[in-house]
Amino acid sequence: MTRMRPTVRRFAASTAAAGMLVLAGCSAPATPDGSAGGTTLVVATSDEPDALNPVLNYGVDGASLIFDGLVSRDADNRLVASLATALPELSPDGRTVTAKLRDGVQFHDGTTLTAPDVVFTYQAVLDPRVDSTLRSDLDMVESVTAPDAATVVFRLRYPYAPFLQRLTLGIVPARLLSGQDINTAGFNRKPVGTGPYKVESWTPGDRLVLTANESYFAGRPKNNRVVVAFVADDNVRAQRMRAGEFDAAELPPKLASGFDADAAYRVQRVPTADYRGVMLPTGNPVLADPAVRRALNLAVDRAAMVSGILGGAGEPAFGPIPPTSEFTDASIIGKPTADPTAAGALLDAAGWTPGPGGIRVKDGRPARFTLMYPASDTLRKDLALAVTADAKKIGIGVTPAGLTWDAIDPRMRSDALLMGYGTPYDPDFVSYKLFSSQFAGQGYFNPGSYRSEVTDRALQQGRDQIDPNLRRAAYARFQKQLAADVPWLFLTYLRHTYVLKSSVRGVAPRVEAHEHGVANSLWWNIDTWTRS
Amino acid sequence: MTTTESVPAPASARAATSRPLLAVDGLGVEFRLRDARVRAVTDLHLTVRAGELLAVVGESGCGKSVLAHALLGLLPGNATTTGHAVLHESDGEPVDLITCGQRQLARRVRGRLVGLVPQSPATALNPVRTGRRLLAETLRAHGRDRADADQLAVDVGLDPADLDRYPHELSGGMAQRLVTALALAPDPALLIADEPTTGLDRPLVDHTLDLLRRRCDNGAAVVLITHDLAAARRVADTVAVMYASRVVEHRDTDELFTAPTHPYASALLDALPDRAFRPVPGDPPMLTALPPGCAFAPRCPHRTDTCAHPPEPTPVAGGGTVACHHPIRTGANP
Amino acid sequence: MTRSGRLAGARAVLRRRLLVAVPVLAATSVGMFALGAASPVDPAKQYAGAAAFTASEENLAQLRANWGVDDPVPVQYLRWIGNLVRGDLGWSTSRHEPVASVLAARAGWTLLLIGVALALALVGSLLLGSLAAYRRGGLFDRALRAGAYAVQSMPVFWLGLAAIAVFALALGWLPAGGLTDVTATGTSWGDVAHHLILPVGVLAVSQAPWFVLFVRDAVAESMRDDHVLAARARGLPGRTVLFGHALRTALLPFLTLVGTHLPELVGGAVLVETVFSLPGLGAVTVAAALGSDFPLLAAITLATTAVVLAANLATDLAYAAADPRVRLDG
Amino acid sequence: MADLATRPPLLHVARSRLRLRPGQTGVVIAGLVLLTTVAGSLLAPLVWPLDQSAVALDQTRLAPSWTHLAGTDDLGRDVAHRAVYGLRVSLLVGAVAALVATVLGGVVGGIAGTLGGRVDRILMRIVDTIAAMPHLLLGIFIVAMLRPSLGAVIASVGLTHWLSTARIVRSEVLSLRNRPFIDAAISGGAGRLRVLTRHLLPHVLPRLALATTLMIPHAVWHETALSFLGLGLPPHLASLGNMINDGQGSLLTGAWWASLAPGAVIVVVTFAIAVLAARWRDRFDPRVRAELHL
Repeated sequence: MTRMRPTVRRFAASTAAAGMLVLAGCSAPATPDGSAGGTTLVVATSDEPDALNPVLNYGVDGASLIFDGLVSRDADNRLVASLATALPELSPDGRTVTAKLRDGVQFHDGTTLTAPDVVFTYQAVLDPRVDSTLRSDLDMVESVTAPDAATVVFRLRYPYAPFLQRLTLGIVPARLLSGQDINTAGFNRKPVGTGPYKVESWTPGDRLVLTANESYFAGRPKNNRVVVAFVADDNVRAQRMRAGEFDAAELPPKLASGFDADAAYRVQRVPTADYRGVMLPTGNPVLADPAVRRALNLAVDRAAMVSGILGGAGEPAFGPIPPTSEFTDASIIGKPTADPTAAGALLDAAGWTPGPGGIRVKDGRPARFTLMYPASDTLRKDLALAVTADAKKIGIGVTPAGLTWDAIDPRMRSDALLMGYGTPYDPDFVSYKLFSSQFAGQGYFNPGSYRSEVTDRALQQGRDQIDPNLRRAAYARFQKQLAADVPWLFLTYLRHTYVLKSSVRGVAPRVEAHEHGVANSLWWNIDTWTRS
Repeated sequence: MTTTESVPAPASARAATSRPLLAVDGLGVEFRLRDARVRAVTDLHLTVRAGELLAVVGESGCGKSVLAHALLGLLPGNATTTGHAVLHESDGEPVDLITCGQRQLARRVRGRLVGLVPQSPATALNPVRTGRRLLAETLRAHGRDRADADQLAVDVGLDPADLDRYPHELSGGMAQRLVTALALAPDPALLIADEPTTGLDRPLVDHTLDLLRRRCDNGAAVVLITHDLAAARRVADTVAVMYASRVVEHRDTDELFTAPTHPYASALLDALPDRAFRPVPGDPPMLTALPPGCAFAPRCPHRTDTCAHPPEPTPVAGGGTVACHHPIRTGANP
Repeated sequence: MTRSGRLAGARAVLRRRLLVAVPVLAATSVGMFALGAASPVDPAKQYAGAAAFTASEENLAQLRANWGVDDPVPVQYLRWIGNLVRGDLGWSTSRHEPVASVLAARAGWTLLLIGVALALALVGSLLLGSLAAYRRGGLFDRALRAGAYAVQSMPVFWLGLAAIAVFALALGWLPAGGLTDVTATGTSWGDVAHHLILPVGVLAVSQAPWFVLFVRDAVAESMRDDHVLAARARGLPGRTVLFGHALRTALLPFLTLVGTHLPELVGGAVLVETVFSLPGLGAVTVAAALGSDFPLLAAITLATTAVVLAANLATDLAYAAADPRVRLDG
Repeated sequence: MADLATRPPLLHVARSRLRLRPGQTGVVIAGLVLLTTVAGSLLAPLVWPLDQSAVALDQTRLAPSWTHLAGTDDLGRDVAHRAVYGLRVSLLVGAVAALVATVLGGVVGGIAGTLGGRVDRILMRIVDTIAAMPHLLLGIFIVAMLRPSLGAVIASVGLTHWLSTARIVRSEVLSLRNRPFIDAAISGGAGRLRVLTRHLLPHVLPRLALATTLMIPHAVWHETALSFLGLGLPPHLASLGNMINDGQGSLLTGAWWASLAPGAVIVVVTFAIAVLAARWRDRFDPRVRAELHL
């Protein structure tokens, strides 16, 4: 079927549709398979979730296909009501949020969604016995209560501007999970939600088969089934895409570009907030010198990385807030190409003089540091090597080290690390923990122990203020301070690249986050996709 | 060698009138080793007539068994053969066993025309098959009824019940009789028996020898390879004495035993317990380093300078040949 | 020896082997656990996985308490081995599901891959090796030996890549990976077979040289055995001599070789599964190693060892069954 | 006779090897190939230095040409240049790992052979059991627990490859123990350790040297497989396994050459060693001599 020529397929589809009309007129609904609205769509990704349970970190930013949150996001990443009847209201003191539930929403097993389900979901995340790593994100929640079956009230410990953004978490049915050990519940493999698709089967390492939820509250999906194929290997995924097995697949930029010339495919390069950069720890004697950090910032050739490593699918990055965000500050954007002369002048001025082997020296200390990267990540390896090569040109010796995460862990205070993060939803989300001195030296949050009073204040204001203009000003100060201090060497924003069959209709790319897989990928709205 | 036709075979009293079945003519076998060449058979001439029992005798390592394997085309890949060995089948084309190729040998010759009772029966039996299965397989391959197995066993003096044992469960004598039965199964025109009496006690030796003799009396031919001179004397019509890859004397049995002409044959006879019981002096030469002339010369009491040249087989009075520059004259050594 | 006597002997061998294997396996498990305990890897972080990046210290401390990873090592070992004996293989931190269900879902495919590849390699090598031995030193023999040495020199994953490049990419005859067509609703055997041709072929070809060379040498040598020469001298047809006599006796040591070669085959299967992205144990093993998933790795290693030991025992018993000379006194 | 018995067999080996006959051209070619590749890769830092972390983002994925004999990879690095160093890295890792395995196997085999009895039985049972563990799986387990690194790879190879050495040494020691000169030493009052070091070791050493040499290709394979799985050396290092792993991605975008050269290097070196080892075995295998049935 997949290899059928377009004309033939269109003919087959229209005949089937005509048949449907006739049948629909005189009998009960026929089996939808093969009908115009009854296609099976196949998408492929490398990221397989560990468990299909929002409490255990599945699809927490919404678009999880199986679950719905109180709110969700549209194609422009604006919040819209989902299970809630309208966007929940924040009380004037910023510490109470009340949500009214939509009427008559049913879980896939036919039971009705009520406020206690919502309460259960959030309380499960907050329950210390549950291995949910979302807990630290919901730190501000003091209590969740259900005054009646259709109302949920969140009480916060402190005012938190972007709290509504946290309400995308999918709601699970309390009935199926209460009293169980959520960490190991069978629900995690065969979940029940309210979303557009029901889980038909999940073969770990192979595929997740979803079928349309006929009674989805926002309207039945325009297709019948969705198969998510898990293919960890990029090359195999590309090969199988080429063989026509998938309607859409995420591929590394270089492999995706192989489909550019083929009219049967369409390549989508989706802008993201997903950045890569080098965390420069202040605990390193060489990197502690701001001059070295600034010189590196000038010396890296971001344009070459975008073209040579990302195959053009990316943008140079100069800060943690993506250019697509309303909070971005254009003044920090520098030259995309390297400026070794300016970098050299900076180092000269700071007293780093050329030494033996082309490595600069200051006070008898050679300008050398180790750059760690996770060994299993090819992209980060490539970027680390590119940084190494650029640094060498200005007399800074970088030793790349490919390690596992647990080997990287204890060394982050003193060795540089190629990291990646980023979310488009709110500037507070990742940056607060990454650059606030409160989190200095705490795990992966601020491993380099970057401390700046200006930054701390700006981040806190961005969180406390509800007024968007005040927030924007605060984040502008934040970005400028980072650009001056260079605690991170921001390199590139990625574009997530997807290859689609040209026949697929209804695709609406939106700015993506660092984390994307089954949920929150190009197919966030796959329930509206069709094939022409 | 041009002397082939002129060399008369010993005129056996018992088989003088029958036609020649096998004519071996200038047969040579050489093995290539990594760092040496071994001549195992050199310029060998023999004739075997139907109904004749030829005994080939000699010390071990003189090339007797190689001769047997050469006639059956079973030499390993590093062996090269020269000469001819033509087998005259009673009803069919003559076959040259040396040149006819493996296909012919496998289809026509082995088993049916030339049978072999192999040396060392303990290793010559497939360890994972019972005697009955081996016999049945052989009978079937030659179009005979597998039920003949019991009769064959009886013929060679084996209890048919023993056929159901595995080779490692058989005694040496039982194994010897089993391999004999296997060789007899296709009823070959020429049977080569390579040391068929080793490991047998006296009555069984006699039984086996009688069996071979009976085959000859029924018109088949037998080549008995043995180092047992007494056995040869008991049943053989003619005897060929081999020394260091060559046949040094080939004569009628009685004549050889009464008046050997080759010094080696004479020495061998002297080693018999019922004679002088005096071992042949010295050691046989290595086949890798044969002297250019007469191989026996270094051990020979009669050697002269002429022995440095290889002696040709020459006729002896009364039939047969001897290859010696100084043959012992009849009557000179009464 | 009577049949029942041989059976009793087999039972005795089985008992004696188990008596030895169980303590040794237990000792091995202690060694493996000690290595795991000495490992600098933090199981709590392994459990949290990618989410560890956004998890707080208390979060991780709670995870540690939940999983009891702060108990003394002997306590942990006894708990682990106790659970193991009771059939609870533990919880896989990299797959976030019970180890037993990982094994159950995937071992079948690996066994299928290994089984079919082994069968193919055996049949192929017996046939080719025997033919080469029959015409020893001939063109076929020389070509086969050269080919075997060449293939023996190729890493199996490189061979796999080459096979993909040729048969999947250049010629487009066969799928490059996966187990079934992705839109297939169920597991159709025809579909699986189509997907397994390349991986099975690559694994079989990569393992075949050892077998081919062994068979070739053993049969060549066996062709010079007295009893084979005797069989030829009896005028038995070439096929009977080769397969009924020469191969038959050469097969006996071959059985042992197959047994000792099994671990090699398992290693090859891991690599082949990785190259062809098959959902077998190989892929999870690598993922588990990257995630330092001790329970899963230990279970897979111990389970394969037990299977190999059992297979070795089976080949020994088969040897004894096939060779009347062998007595089963252990 | 005692004189003959005490002479190390390797001397005979060396002496007889030098005589060359026409049928040995293959061996000569294999030897030369091995010698040049190994020597070339070992001497490479002197003549053709490589910056392991250098990249050239403007020269990515160039097809083989005269400037880049085996093309360039995804990061614009010369594949031929890195293949030479890949062999070097893999050989060094292989040699060290083989040495570790030999020492470990030597100690275990020596103890088993010298002490004999129950110790011997227990040690050999353990050897048998570990032999039943798939090398690669055990190696993966070791690497995973020690975390992928150079040391972990060496430990992984060393801990999985000592079994054959242990068996060789044990049987060698056992056979030597029955020789008269050992009896003489023991009855002369020499201690166990002294007998082991002064009398047994010199005999076993040549065998050990040979075993170590023959183990190197296995060690290289093991390292390559681990690196290919992403569990070996740091991925930016030019090792043969890393290069094939990298090249896997290039295969689909048409840059087939990126995995060709490193694979070919492995094949050529292993093949050469296999040819030499096969000839070696032919020479000293008594079965081949027994071909003549007289």
